[in-house]
Amino acid sequence: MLLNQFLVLAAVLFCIGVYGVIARKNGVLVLMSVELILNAVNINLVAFSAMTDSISGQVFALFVIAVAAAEVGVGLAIVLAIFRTHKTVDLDQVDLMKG
Amino acid sequence: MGLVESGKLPKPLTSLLNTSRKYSIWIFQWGLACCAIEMGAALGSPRYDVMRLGVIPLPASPRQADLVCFSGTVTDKMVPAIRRLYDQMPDPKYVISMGSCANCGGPYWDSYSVTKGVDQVVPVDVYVPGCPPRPEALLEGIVLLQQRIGKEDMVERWKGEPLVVS
Amino acid sequence: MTAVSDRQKLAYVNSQAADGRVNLEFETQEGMTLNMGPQHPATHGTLRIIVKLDGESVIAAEPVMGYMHRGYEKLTEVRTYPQVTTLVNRIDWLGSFANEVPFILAAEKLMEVEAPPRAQWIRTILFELSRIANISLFVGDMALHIGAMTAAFYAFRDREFVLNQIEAVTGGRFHPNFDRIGGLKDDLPKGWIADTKAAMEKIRDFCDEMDDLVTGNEIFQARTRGVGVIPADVAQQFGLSGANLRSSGVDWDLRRDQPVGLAWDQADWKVWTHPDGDSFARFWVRIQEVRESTKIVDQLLDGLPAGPIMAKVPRIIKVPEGEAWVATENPLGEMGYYVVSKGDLGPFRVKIRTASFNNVSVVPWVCRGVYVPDVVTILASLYFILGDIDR
Amino acid sequence: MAPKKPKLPGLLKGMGVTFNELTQTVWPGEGAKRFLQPPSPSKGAATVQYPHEKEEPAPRARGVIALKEDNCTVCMLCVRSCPDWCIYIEGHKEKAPPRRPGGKERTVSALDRFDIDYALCMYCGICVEVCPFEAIFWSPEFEYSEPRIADLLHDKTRLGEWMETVPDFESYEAGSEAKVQKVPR
Amino acid sequence: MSADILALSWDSLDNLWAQSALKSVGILAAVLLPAGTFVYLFLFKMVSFMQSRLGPMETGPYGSLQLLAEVGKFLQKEDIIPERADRLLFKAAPYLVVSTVLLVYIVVPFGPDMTFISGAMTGGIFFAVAIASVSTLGVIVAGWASANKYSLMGGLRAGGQLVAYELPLILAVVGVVIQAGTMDMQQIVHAQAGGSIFGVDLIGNPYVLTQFLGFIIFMIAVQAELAQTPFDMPIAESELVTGYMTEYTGLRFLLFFIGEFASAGAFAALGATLFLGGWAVPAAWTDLNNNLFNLLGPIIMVAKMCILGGLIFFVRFTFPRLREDQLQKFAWVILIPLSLANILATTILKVAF
Amino acid sequence: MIAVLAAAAQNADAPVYVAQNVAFGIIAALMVFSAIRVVTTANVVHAAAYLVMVLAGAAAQFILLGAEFVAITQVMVYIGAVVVLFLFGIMLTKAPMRGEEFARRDQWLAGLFTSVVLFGVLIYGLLDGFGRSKIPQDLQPTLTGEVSDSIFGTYLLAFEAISLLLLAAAVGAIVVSKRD
Amino acid sequence: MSHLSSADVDETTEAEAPATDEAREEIVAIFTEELGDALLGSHIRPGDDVWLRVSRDAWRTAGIVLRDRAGCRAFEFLSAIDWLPSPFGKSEDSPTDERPEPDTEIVTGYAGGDTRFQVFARALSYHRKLGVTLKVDLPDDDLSIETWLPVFAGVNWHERETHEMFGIDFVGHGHLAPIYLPGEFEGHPLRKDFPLLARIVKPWPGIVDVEPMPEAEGGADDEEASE
Amino acid sequence: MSEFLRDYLTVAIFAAVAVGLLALVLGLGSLIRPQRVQKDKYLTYESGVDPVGDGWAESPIRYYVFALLFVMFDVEVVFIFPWATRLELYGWFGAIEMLVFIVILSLGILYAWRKKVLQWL
Ligand code: SF4
Ligand code: SF4
Ligand code: SF4
Repeated sequence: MLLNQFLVLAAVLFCIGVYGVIARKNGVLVLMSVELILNAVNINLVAFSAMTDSISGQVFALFVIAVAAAEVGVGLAIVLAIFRTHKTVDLDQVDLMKG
Repeated sequence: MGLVESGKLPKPLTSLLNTSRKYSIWIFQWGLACCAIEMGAALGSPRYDVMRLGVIPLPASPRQADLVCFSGTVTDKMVPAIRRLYDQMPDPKYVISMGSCANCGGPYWDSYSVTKGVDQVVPVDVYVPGCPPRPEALLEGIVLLQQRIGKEDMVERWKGEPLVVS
Repeated sequence: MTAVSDRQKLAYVNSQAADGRVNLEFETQEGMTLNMGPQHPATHGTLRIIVKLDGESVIAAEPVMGYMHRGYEKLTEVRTYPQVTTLVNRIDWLGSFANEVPFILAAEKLMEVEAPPRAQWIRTILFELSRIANISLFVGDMALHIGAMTAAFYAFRDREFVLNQIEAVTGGRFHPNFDRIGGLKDDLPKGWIADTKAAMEKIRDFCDEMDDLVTGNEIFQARTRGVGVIPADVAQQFGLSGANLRSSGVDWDLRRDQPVGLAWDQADWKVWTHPDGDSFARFWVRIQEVRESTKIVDQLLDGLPAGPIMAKVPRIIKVPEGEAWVATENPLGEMGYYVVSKGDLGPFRVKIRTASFNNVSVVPWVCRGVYVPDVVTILASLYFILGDIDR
Repeated sequence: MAPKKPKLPGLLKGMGVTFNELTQTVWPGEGAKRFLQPPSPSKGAATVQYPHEKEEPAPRARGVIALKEDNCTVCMLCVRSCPDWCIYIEGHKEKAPPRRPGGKERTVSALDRFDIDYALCMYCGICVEVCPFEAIFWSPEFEYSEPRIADLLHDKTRLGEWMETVPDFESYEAGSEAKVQKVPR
Repeated sequence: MSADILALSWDSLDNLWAQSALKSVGILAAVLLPAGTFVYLFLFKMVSFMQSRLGPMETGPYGSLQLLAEVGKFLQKEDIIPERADRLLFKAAPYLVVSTVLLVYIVVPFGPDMTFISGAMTGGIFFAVAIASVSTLGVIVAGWASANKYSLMGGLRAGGQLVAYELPLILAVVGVVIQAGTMDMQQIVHAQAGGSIFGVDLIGNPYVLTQFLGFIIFMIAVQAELAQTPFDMPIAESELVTGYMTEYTGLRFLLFFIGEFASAGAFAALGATLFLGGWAVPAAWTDLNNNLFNLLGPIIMVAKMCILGGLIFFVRFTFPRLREDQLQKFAWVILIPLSLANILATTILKVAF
Repeated sequence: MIAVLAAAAQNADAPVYVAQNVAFGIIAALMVFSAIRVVTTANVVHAAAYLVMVLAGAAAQFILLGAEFVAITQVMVYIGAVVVLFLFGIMLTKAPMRGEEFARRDQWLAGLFTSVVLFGVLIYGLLDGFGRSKIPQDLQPTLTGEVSDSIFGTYLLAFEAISLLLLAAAVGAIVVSKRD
Repeated sequence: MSHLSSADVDETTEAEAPATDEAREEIVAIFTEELGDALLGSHIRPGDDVWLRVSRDAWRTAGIVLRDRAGCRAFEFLSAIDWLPSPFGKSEDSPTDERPEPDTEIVTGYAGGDTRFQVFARALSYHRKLGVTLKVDLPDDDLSIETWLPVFAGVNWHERETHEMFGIDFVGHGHLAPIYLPGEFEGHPLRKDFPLLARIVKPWPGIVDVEPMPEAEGGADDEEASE
Repeated sequence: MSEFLRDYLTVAIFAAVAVGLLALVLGLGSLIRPQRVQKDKYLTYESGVDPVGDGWAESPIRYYVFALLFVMFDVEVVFIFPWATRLELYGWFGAIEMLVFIVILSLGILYAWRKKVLQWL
């Protein structure tokens, strides 16, 4: 297996994630896109770990997963808070929050 | 479409399927009035224990039921719900009308708010007489229904016709 | 009963109680609307409860009935007295015999006849038997609604003993049609007394078993204690009766406090009350009532007087003009008949005051702010029979 | 009786109850010895296995109405007192030979039709009670479900057949003053 | 199938296809047999006896063919998809639920060589709990996709409950992992069979003894994971009809039904392996690597599973159900702290001795 | 896909290598498709379902790379927990059944542009940087113990920091989501 | 309740005081004091029951007096009576026959009454151990009356029921939606002139030629039923 | 490595077998089961009355809080498992490490409890 096949896959996912973050209206979907990005990172980490036969990459992947979980938790909480005040999760309509 | 409607199902298979329908009847618990208690006794009392016959009184939702036993007075206000819940049951489905009220209006034959028989709303396969029929009478009705299912003509039933014994 | 004489508290209760009439406009409000019924396992058949939810807690609950309305009050106007007797069996179909008694008593009151003692004793015995048949089912039913399925099976099993006895004497498991103006249709068959005593023994065992299986169960208590508390004042405001009232601490039992001429005063028994007014109290009081009933039956069977079972009444019954109200302590609570007669073969107007109608009218009041599962608990603990609500 | 203070936690007690029932069903009886016997649930369970065995309804049970045709005089009392109007009787008058020799010829009513619609009947027993001529009786039979509702209308032949199943009246409990009647056979 | 033959030819079967086919047959047997046994033995018979009745009697001798009749019947039931439901997810949810259950069985050993996996997969119990947690998704999605209020509430309740009780489940397992020092189920079995209690190795060291608290927590959590009374709020039929399954008909419902009992079997298998010593008997009695155990192992295993399964259904039909909030509180306030304490205690004992 | 895999996996090591590549290809294709659906589908719940596919695919890729523990963690945390969290979040926000209203924002074209450009840059960089460097053939699956040793050795501090981070996140989320 | 009681104690009291009932007299006294002229009539059956008829304007006041002064705090029921004789004949008549000219004379019951519709309600006092029945007349042209909701909360459904069954309006109730019958139902079933169609359509079974009653026949066939 | 992958191949095969089998059974069913359109058959079941509202109603926030706590602990478990397998090696040091870790996370539950989110809102 080539290292690059994993890296390219990660890159594709990454870019899709970036597109999602920018283009989606729904706050929850934006968070999902962020997950895509983080997954891309994880794939990179593990691939390098396999490449260099060192364990650190995997440990970092674990940490990334942990951080991602925390991030989703807080992110969704914020989306929910927005939903409660604005009755919508449409990011276009809650621009006033962006201050 | 299905093999049954086109009549392509070989005979032994048909009787096998009939038999499995016969011995696995999930009865939808819907009590309407006094008779419901006797139905409850038939379904729930250890003395009668309808489960012996392969009639499983588990489902509370019409979606999983094969048999509905209308036990009790059908009022005009209830009729739409009866029709709808009957519709919501998946085919093939069977109906037992239990007690005089469900058969014909019974003691309330002259009332302004009671429907004179559930068969005006849904097709009924077996009528169990009584007011209320004792639980064993309901068991007899179920056994009768099972006998008929065992000999049933699947093609007719699949078209939605009432139970026809071939 | 609890001391509730100060006016202030009463005013408060009134405002509270008035709040209880919810009369929801369901489509317009916020939140989620959940229909329980008309076909719903929780509602004993055909009651429909519209529940407005905020998450899992109930903002408002409104019963919709009438799915079992059979027009009793109209039908009584076109039937003769014997025909009405058999018709009213079917109001509270679990305690059928108990339904006949107040009606017959009302007719007897108008006719100024009195049943012979033996008939009255047998009436009382059968009355208590139907109470046992009724409430033992309640015990299983309530446990079932709280999820303990097995208790319901035991209830159905042990209830059969009572039903057998009722059937042996009246010929009907459910609808005896055994009471006649002036007495009873028939006397007890041979061997019945001994069988009944054995059945009472079984019922007492059943009560003990239920105490072990259900009453003492920590989960059951957690589900019922403090759920659906009805204070005594509110209970009176809504006209609650029977065990629902007694479990709110009101010491009132028509069998003791307004005896109507049956033989309850001949037996030694006790009226149980419970101060809490919650679902557990209602359950507990009812179990005790079953025990008391078995005691009453046992004692009355021992002292059954000999004699005829029918007073002298004309063969064709015409009830003289007048109005009479007789209420008895039925299994579900107070059941009364207001009979207006114009001297015909049939009554002119019968107002049937059923226990469940009033008992259930407290549901909107008591179901505010509870959780959905509590609605089921409360409904089960209030214990109504649809026929008794809708008539 | 206040609820006894539980010595065991209620949960365990509850499990004890069901476990006891379980053993009682599988090995009915008393004592520890029963566990040595082979399990016999069909004896231990409260179940009456319906199609194979039947429970015995009480003799007074109101299952179906049987007609003793000879006794009916077409007096229509039962019909008129039936709350459900579910008895249909038609008859005609007939000349009959005198009851005692030498008496005058009588007019009797012959029964053309005697139907009871069991789909409508509310099993109240009023008809049986009012019949002054002991022509109709209760039988505890209950097995007559039908797939067609019209078949629930039993005509007089069918009603007559039920007559065989009518049990004898039982005697009464001590202290009763009612007199025991006979079923005409 | 004869395990003996299987075991003998296992190594020589280098043909992957044959192996896979055998394994597939094996897993189906492993899933459907316990599920069927549980339904017949416990749901139909034991419960009936508990309620002093008989259960199915007419279909075959003592109703033994009842299950076949059920399957035959469900095959013929119409398949209804409510018009407002989300067709894709409505159809997908049963697959998700059932296949995750199937995957749990993979790591369960049924004998010294009767395993679906070689030793190279070390995830073991960790894999099992991870896969089991996925079925939560299936349930929530089923509830949502039905577009029915009862379903939705049932699905949400199920979701909330499953996640809440997954933690005590996993944490209870950790105690075992600490004691055994491995996550591999086969090694856990050997550790129990070969272990000793206070130097006496007569009965090995089934962790039910040393991890009794863990075992209790595990069984409670399993009861909740399976949504059996007293934790059956998600399908509480007196409130929510049948919860997330309300709209499912025919075969799709049957899948859920099978899934329910198969996962009862799966958790019973996990419990039996982790706490009761799995397929093995204490090593002091005999040599475990004897080929005989490839035959006996599954039998011992099924027996142990039945004990746990019986317990599950025994409790289910005895107790009332808790309310949703009591249930959550019980998990978070009692069970999880308790299982954390269990871990700490185990840790200290392990390190100290 | 399994057929190919199985056929390839039958023989010695080298074909396994091929099989790995084939598996990679199939899974990667699935992942990319699902990822695209995640960001394009109108229905939020469907998006979550597709996200599950991506995550499961990633787990499979980890397996291919011998990182068993990470793979299982991926399944457990991502699929078993995070997606559940997403689903709850979706239901809490009244996910509309057919969410036409929640489609793309106005700047979706900009987003597309950005990501395409980004993709180009990344690909260029990757090809340039790693060319045809291979993952070693004798790759051994990582043992959980090794991961553990690493966490509790080299990365101990990070590990404890994670606990603090999780605590902070939990507290934060509770604060945010609890109105009163 | 003299003639029904089986306890000998009651029989002695009956012998002593056949015609007075102080507890119930006291109730009437309370109402007379509070309502004055608005108390239109009263009727006591000693040892059994008491009926009071009040004027329509005093209906709610009467309720409050009943609750607070008379101490009848437990609500029993509220309903109405249509005193019109049934235009469909009596119950022993054949409903399908040609019926005689309907009798429209209105005869009311205890405590009197002037009009066709009468609303009556009952409450119970636990202290006094007696119940009181209140009646009120409604004029035919204005079938409406004040609601009792502020008096007894439980009256809600009873008023809805009475509204549905008799068409009586309860002013201030606010939610007199149908309670029993489906929305499309027309008519007020408990009014005497509401026909039961099934009885009219079905031929009455008792019209075929009838054998005379056994008593009348005079012992031709003397095997009577036991009672 | 190939052993390892083969094990996971088994996993894949099982998943495939599961899905395939279910699909097969469903397909078999579709051959014989009836399909009869009735007026209300496809209506959402709601105890027999017309469904009110759109069925996808807002659900209570506390489920989210529970799920959130779950995620936190799930992540914790991920670290506990490898640690548990190696505890013998780490000895007291490892035990204390984990103690600290668990205590810190338990603060989360404690906080939630104090904030009454574990009570039913
Ligand atoms: S038939 Fe009789 S017992 Fe049955 S519901 Fe009607 S009245 Fe009740
Ligand atoms: S039992 Fe009653 S309803 Fe039946 S025929 Fe006789 S009188 Fe009529
Ligand atoms: S059965 Fe009896 S009551 Fe009826 S017509 Fe014949 S004799 Fe008269």
